[in-house]
Amino acid sequence: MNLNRTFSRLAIVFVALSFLGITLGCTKKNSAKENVLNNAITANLKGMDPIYANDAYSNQVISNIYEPLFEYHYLKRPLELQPLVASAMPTASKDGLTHTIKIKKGIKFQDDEAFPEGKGRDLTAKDFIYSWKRLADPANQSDGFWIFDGKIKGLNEWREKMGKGEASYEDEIEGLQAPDDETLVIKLTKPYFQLYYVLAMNYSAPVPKEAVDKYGKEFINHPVGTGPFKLDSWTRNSKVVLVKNPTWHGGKYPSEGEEGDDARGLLKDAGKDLPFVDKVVYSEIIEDQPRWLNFMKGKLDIVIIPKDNFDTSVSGDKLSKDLTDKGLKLEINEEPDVTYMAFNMLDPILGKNLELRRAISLATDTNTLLERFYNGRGVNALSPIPPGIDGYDKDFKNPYKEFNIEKAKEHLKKAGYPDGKGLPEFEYSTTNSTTARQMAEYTQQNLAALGIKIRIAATSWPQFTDKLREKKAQMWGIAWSADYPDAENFLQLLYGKNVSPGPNSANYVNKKFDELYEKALKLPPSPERTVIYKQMKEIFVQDLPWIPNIHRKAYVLYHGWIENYKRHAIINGEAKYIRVNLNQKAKLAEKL
Amino acid sequence: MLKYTIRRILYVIPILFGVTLVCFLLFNVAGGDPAAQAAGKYATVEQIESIRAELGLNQPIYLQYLDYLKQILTFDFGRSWSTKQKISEMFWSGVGPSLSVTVPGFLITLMITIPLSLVLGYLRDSFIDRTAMVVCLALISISSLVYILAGQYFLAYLWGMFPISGWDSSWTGRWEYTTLPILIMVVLSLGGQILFFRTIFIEELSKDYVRTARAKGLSNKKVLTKHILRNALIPIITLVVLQVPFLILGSLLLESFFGIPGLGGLLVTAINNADFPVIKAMIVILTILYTTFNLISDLLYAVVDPKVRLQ
Amino acid sequence: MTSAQNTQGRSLWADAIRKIKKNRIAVVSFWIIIAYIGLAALCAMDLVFTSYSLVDNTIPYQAPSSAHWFGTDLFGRDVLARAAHGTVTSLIVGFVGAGLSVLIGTLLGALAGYFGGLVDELITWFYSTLDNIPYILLLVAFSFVSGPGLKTLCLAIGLTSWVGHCRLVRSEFIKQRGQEYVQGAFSMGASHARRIFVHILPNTLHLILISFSLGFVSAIKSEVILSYLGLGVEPGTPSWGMMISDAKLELSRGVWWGLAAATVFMFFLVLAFTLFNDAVRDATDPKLRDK
Amino acid sequence: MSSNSLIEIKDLTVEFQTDDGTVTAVKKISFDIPKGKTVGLVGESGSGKSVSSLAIMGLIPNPPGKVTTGQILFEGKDLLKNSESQMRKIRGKRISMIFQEPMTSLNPVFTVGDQICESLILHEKMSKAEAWERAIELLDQVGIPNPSERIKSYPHEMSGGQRQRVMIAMAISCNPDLLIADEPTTALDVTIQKQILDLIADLQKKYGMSVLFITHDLGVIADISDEVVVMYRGDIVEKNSTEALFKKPQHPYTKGLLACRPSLDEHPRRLPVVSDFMTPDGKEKTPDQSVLKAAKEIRPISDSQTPLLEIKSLKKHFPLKKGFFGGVQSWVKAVDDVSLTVRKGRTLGLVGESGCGKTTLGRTILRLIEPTAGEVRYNGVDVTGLNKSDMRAMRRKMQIIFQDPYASLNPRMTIGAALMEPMVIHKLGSSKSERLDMAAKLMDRVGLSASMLNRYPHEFSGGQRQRICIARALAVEPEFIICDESVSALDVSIQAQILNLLLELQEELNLTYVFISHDLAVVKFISDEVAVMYNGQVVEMNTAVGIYENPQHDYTKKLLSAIPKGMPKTLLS
Repeated sequence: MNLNRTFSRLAIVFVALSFLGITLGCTKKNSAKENVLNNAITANLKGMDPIYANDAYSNQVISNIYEPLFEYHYLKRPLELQPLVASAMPTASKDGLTHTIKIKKGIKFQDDEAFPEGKGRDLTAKDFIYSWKRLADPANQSDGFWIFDGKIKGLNEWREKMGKGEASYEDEIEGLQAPDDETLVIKLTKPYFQLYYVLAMNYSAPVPKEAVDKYGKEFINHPVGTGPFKLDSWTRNSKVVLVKNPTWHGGKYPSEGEEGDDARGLLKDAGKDLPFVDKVVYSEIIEDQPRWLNFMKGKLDIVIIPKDNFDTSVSGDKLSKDLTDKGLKLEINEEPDVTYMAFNMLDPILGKNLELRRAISLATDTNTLLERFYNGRGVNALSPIPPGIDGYDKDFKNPYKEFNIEKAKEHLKKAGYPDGKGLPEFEYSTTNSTTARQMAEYTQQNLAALGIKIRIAATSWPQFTDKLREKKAQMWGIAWSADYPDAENFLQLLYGKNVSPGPNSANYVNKKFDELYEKALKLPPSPERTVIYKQMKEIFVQDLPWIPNIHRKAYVLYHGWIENYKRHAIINGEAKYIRVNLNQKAKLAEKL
Repeated sequence: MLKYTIRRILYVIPILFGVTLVCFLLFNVAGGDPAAQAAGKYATVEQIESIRAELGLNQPIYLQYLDYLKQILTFDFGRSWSTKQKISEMFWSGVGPSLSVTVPGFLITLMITIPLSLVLGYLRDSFIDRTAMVVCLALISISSLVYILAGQYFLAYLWGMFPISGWDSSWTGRWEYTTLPILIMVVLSLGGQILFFRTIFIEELSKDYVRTARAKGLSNKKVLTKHILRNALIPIITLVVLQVPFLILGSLLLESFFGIPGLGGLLVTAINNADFPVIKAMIVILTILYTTFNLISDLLYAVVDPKVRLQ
Repeated sequence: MTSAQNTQGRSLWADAIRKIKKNRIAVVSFWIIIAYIGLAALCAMDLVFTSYSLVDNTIPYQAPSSAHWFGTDLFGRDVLARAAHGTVTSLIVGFVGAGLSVLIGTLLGALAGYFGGLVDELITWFYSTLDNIPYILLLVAFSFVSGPGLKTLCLAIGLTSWVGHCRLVRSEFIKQRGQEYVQGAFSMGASHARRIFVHILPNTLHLILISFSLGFVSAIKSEVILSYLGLGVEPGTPSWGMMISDAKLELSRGVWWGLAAATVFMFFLVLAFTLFNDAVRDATDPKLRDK
Repeated sequence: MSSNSLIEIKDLTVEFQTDDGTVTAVKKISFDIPKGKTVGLVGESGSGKSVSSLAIMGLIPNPPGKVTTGQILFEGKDLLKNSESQMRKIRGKRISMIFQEPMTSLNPVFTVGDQICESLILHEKMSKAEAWERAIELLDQVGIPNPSERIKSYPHEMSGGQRQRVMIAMAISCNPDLLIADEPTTALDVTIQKQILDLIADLQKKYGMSVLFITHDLGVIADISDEVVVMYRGDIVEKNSTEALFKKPQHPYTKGLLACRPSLDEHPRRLPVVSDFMTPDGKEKTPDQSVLKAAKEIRPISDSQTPLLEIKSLKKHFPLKKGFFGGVQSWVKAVDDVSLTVRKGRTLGLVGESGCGKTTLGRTILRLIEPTAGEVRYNGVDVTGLNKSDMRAMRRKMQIIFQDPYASLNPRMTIGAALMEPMVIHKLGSSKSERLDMAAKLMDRVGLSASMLNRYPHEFSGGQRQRICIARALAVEPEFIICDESVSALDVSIQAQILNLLLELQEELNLTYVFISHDLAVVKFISDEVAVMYNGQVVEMNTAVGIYENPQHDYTKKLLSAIPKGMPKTLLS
């Protein structure tokens, strides 16, 4: 028996194999000729079922395959809805409770084995009803049901019955009717002006029953949509490859946009048929360094500049010369989101002592926070409503949103805890990512200057949300990104009827605020509603259930060969608009 | 030998019982309410209740344990809370990539460390040995991040010797992407293994049979490569076998930085998402594998060690 | 009194200490360890490196300079001071974590090895079970379930890493149990407790000490791994694990000094422990002594 | 210099670096090994005999050891000047060696065949197949039955004696000029020892090689050596032809060594010891002949005497294999239906080879091991039925002294603590100082200084430790002591001292002994009655003289014939 010899032989075989691999790998060079868009997502793709599209990464991929009724205009700002699968924007009854939507003719599902002879059939209104029932079906455990929860007549009742096994998909639902194949009628329980927005979310995208029946739970890996691209392959935790869908109903590049879009060359392709690329690749790259390096090598076309590579690439909103020489372009966009520190208003000290919260707010140095953690990429948030959304007001004043330690100390005194004396140690909850942890430390330092001690409890995201749901947290840091461009999406986080386990984790209850919220719900976007939003913001500032921190900005870098790129904070289906200039790519790639 | 084998295999049964029990208790009893965890962020009380029913959490605890055993036996661990994917498939798709890095890396490391530590053991307490020990300790003290980041930046990005990251599922294509991670893995595991093997060799060097072999007139080289190596291989092989289950787990950092879609990344993602069914399944699978390899290690021990072989 | 006091004997420990004293490397290692303990004590009392929590937002990520030998971190805190204070965390984790595991391991190992029979079978089953769960997974699972923080970290390490000690103590007890001096004590009518604590335990203590110091090193390393997975000590507490884990983001912006400081501090402690351990092993090895 | 010398050692000095400074193991020694002759190198442990032999082989571990002066001339060429590669051509080929520990000296993972072939292939340039053939021949020559099968065995599949035979086969495989045998029989039973000695003698004649035979026991080499070199503390104190040396030893140490071995033919009252012939500083001393020559009085043995201990049908069976479900499949009958009677104030000798069950019997009597069946009656009380506290009280009366003086004292306890421990347990003495006084007296009684009470066991020699063990056994003032191979691990010169001590104590304190040993000569010297154990059973029992003069059982006869005569054959006739 000679084991060492066996070992060495085995190892030699492996070494030989790996060299073989290298030589083979080298012969298979990426051809620059291929009309492909190389994108990266920063987390692993979970799956491709629209009812589970609860994270940005899945949405980014799914948006190319599935299409909801509406979409946002690619270029116009502020954001504007336009029909996608619908043939036109819906018509609403006077009371705002009945909405009729016409669906474009001739839209076909992508070809799939689930259909007879593998040919995708036409999309009908019934598909929407089926898909939304599927979203509501408790067995599917989708966390997207909130978009219809309590809004559509009969849907919640059906959902409850389904839970008890007393209903089926055959059942009629009063609020969801399809009088014919092209018409969809939605009846609401109460006015819901955000309906059109949620009908632009992937949660509401139609899926074919045939495919769901055929694949069952595995439907998650067999997407069948109506979109411009379809799934070619997915190497789990590595990359997704999408190819042009030959049976797509088509679309044209927009011919108008925001001011200045023309000058930026964003209208060159106006009126041309979409999409421009044959293939879209989403590489799943979690770590910043490989994503950045791959981008710098031209293996990725578009990247959000990682926090820690920011200093070397951008100064004062300008790209470094080194990067402009390489033909790189920078796009800066204000994101509709807010980061904030929340208090549990049920907490006997934090929740009941307004002066204490004011003191904390005054002791928070937002500018340094912005500098340190966002490289200055953002604006100081004064209220929950971010820029770009109706209700945002540049000149809004939040008197407690200044960094003034002296004032803070005064308030702390008023609160009954001069220099923090008499205060217990608070627990500050956060998630255990490095950045979240460091931000918590930052808060800890800010409060320490005031004499307030906090202990940081860093847990995983689900454990963190559990704590919020169970009302066990005292104070915490969190962020909210818009699901749709309506202030309601932010204000609902403070609505008294939404307390935990609902989205109002701060458990903030203010009668006046709630009344205003309910009033605003009944109003379409209008100056009147904006006034109400303003009043709500005032109440918010008076009560300070949160300390809003920052509205972030996205700094996106893309290569010179990418045309028509414009950052859009809410939609992710931009791939169909983007053109890859292959001549340019061949030239620029040499410089990398 | 046959009897020994059968006995040893039967001995695995109580161990497996214990192992599954520990995993079960850890997650189902001590780990909080799985239903609430599974329900997600917009969950209502009814939703959580329905999940409880679906997960069988309303049953008495022993029935839950039996269910859990059934899951293991059928290799059907249900679906991930976070991705809704089938856990068994998540697992299988990660095994290949992980092994593609760790197996070659492991073997190459062994080829380097065994002879090297044999020589160091022979030169015990000499200047070379001391220096090598300090170097090895330094090697293992430096965070693996340094090797990974530096390797990726210099070898792959600046000098373009390897792709920066990525994966190709074809058997021939993958080596292009795995070569650098393999290289780094070798460097990473070198220090610890040399220190470890060196101790084993030193132990053997003090045995009486070494004196006998030298009294026969054998050269030092022959004594080392034949007599000592062959004896030291017994503990080494058995220990090496115990490493094999960890090869399947892959290397977390290497995988996430080089885009290798292996199990290391899967486990870490699951931990970050508190994806209990995945963590539970991974631990149980790994543990069963580990138990199996423990068994194999013992049986192999019996094969390579004549003393055990014939009992 | 008799003349008994006249000749003072030299115990095995005294003998071992004398041997270690002659080993220059061991002496240096020993003093390094003492220095670390001293440093930790001084840090814990806030007598030295008091600037560890001093935030200066005007100087984040400063490269090493004469004012800050290892530069500053994200919050402009002195990295050297933080690394020094990290010693406290590491030593607590090392001593409490490894101490707890040695305690459990020794107790169970002694019971199993000494009494044998059913007690042994039960304990062996229990530790084989734990041993069959890969350590790092067990540790992760345990700290995951028990939550973060220094206390639970020590507890998790202690409760998951005792198997090695237990196995060692058990086999040593089995060996010693049959030794003639234990049989001799038995024949004199010595009770179980006396045989265990007066006779066998002192004779396994050197092995337990070595085992403890290996456990110490591995506990420190476990802290680093757990920190990396976000299961480490409470944020804000200076710890090498946190510093190393932070380096993942820092390195790509060229900030290497945080990692360097933590690595250097850890390296010398681990090195000193390893070398000292080797010396203790040699000095107490009965094989080397009776020859 | 005689021309027929194979090896001439001149002024050899070997030093070792230890923690306590430089220790000179061998001091300027010189001796020759003639061609074709056997030289016995005799001395107690630590006398430097093994170091000398390792120096010849060039195997002194360096560091810490070093040859500082002298020459080792092998056929006129100085081995010490040889390079390592030149030495390798000599080792195994011209000079080969067998070691004391047959259990560990063979490589456990190679078959014995492989290991024998190794030398043949290396030195004789044989092919693997040729070497294999030759190895089978060699195994045949060293008396391994069925060699063509056994050659495939691994060392652990063989008994100690067989392993030593394999070692010998290995050593003679290349027809060496010199065979160094370093205590090759010390770890073996008497009967096996005899066979190995005969084998070495036969092979020496057959191959005409020289043999350097190292031992602590002069008796062992009397038969086989031509010349004897006696070493004492690193010096050679005497060298002479075997016959001359035995006939007329010159040096007092040699005289002591020759005299101290118990002989089967004489019945001395006490054994002579080295100190009878030599003062501690190495000067000659005239022994007190009246003490030396005093004959042992044969104490009467009769059934009417009250038996102190009666053993009736005692059995101890160990389970051998556990079945799959915990069932026991077979038993080892270590003690199988033994009945014995020990009379008060007398010594019962228990003799047998290793594995015969004598040690188990001893421990079962004391209930250190619980018996499977049977009775042990002590003063009429059945010990096996006693409860815990009664048993503890009983332990005061029954004590045991073990074989290994190194293992039988707790290394972490001072001698004082060890001696006082039984007093504490049995609540003897009212205070610590009283106990300390008692301990000091005990030390004095066993011939050690009370000033050593604060020392630790490792600071004592083997003989001293055995004295301490005796003192500890006496601490509780027992009536009955089991001596379990209590002198087997000691050099013969020390052995005699301990045996004398035991006898003195017996007389003085009216102790009753059960003396367990594999050495019939020792047993015969100390015992009144002797029981021979074989395979767990007592096969023969008689008075000490009776057993020797009229052995009944075949096994007893075999044992008797295996005992070295302790005299060269030429002198015996």
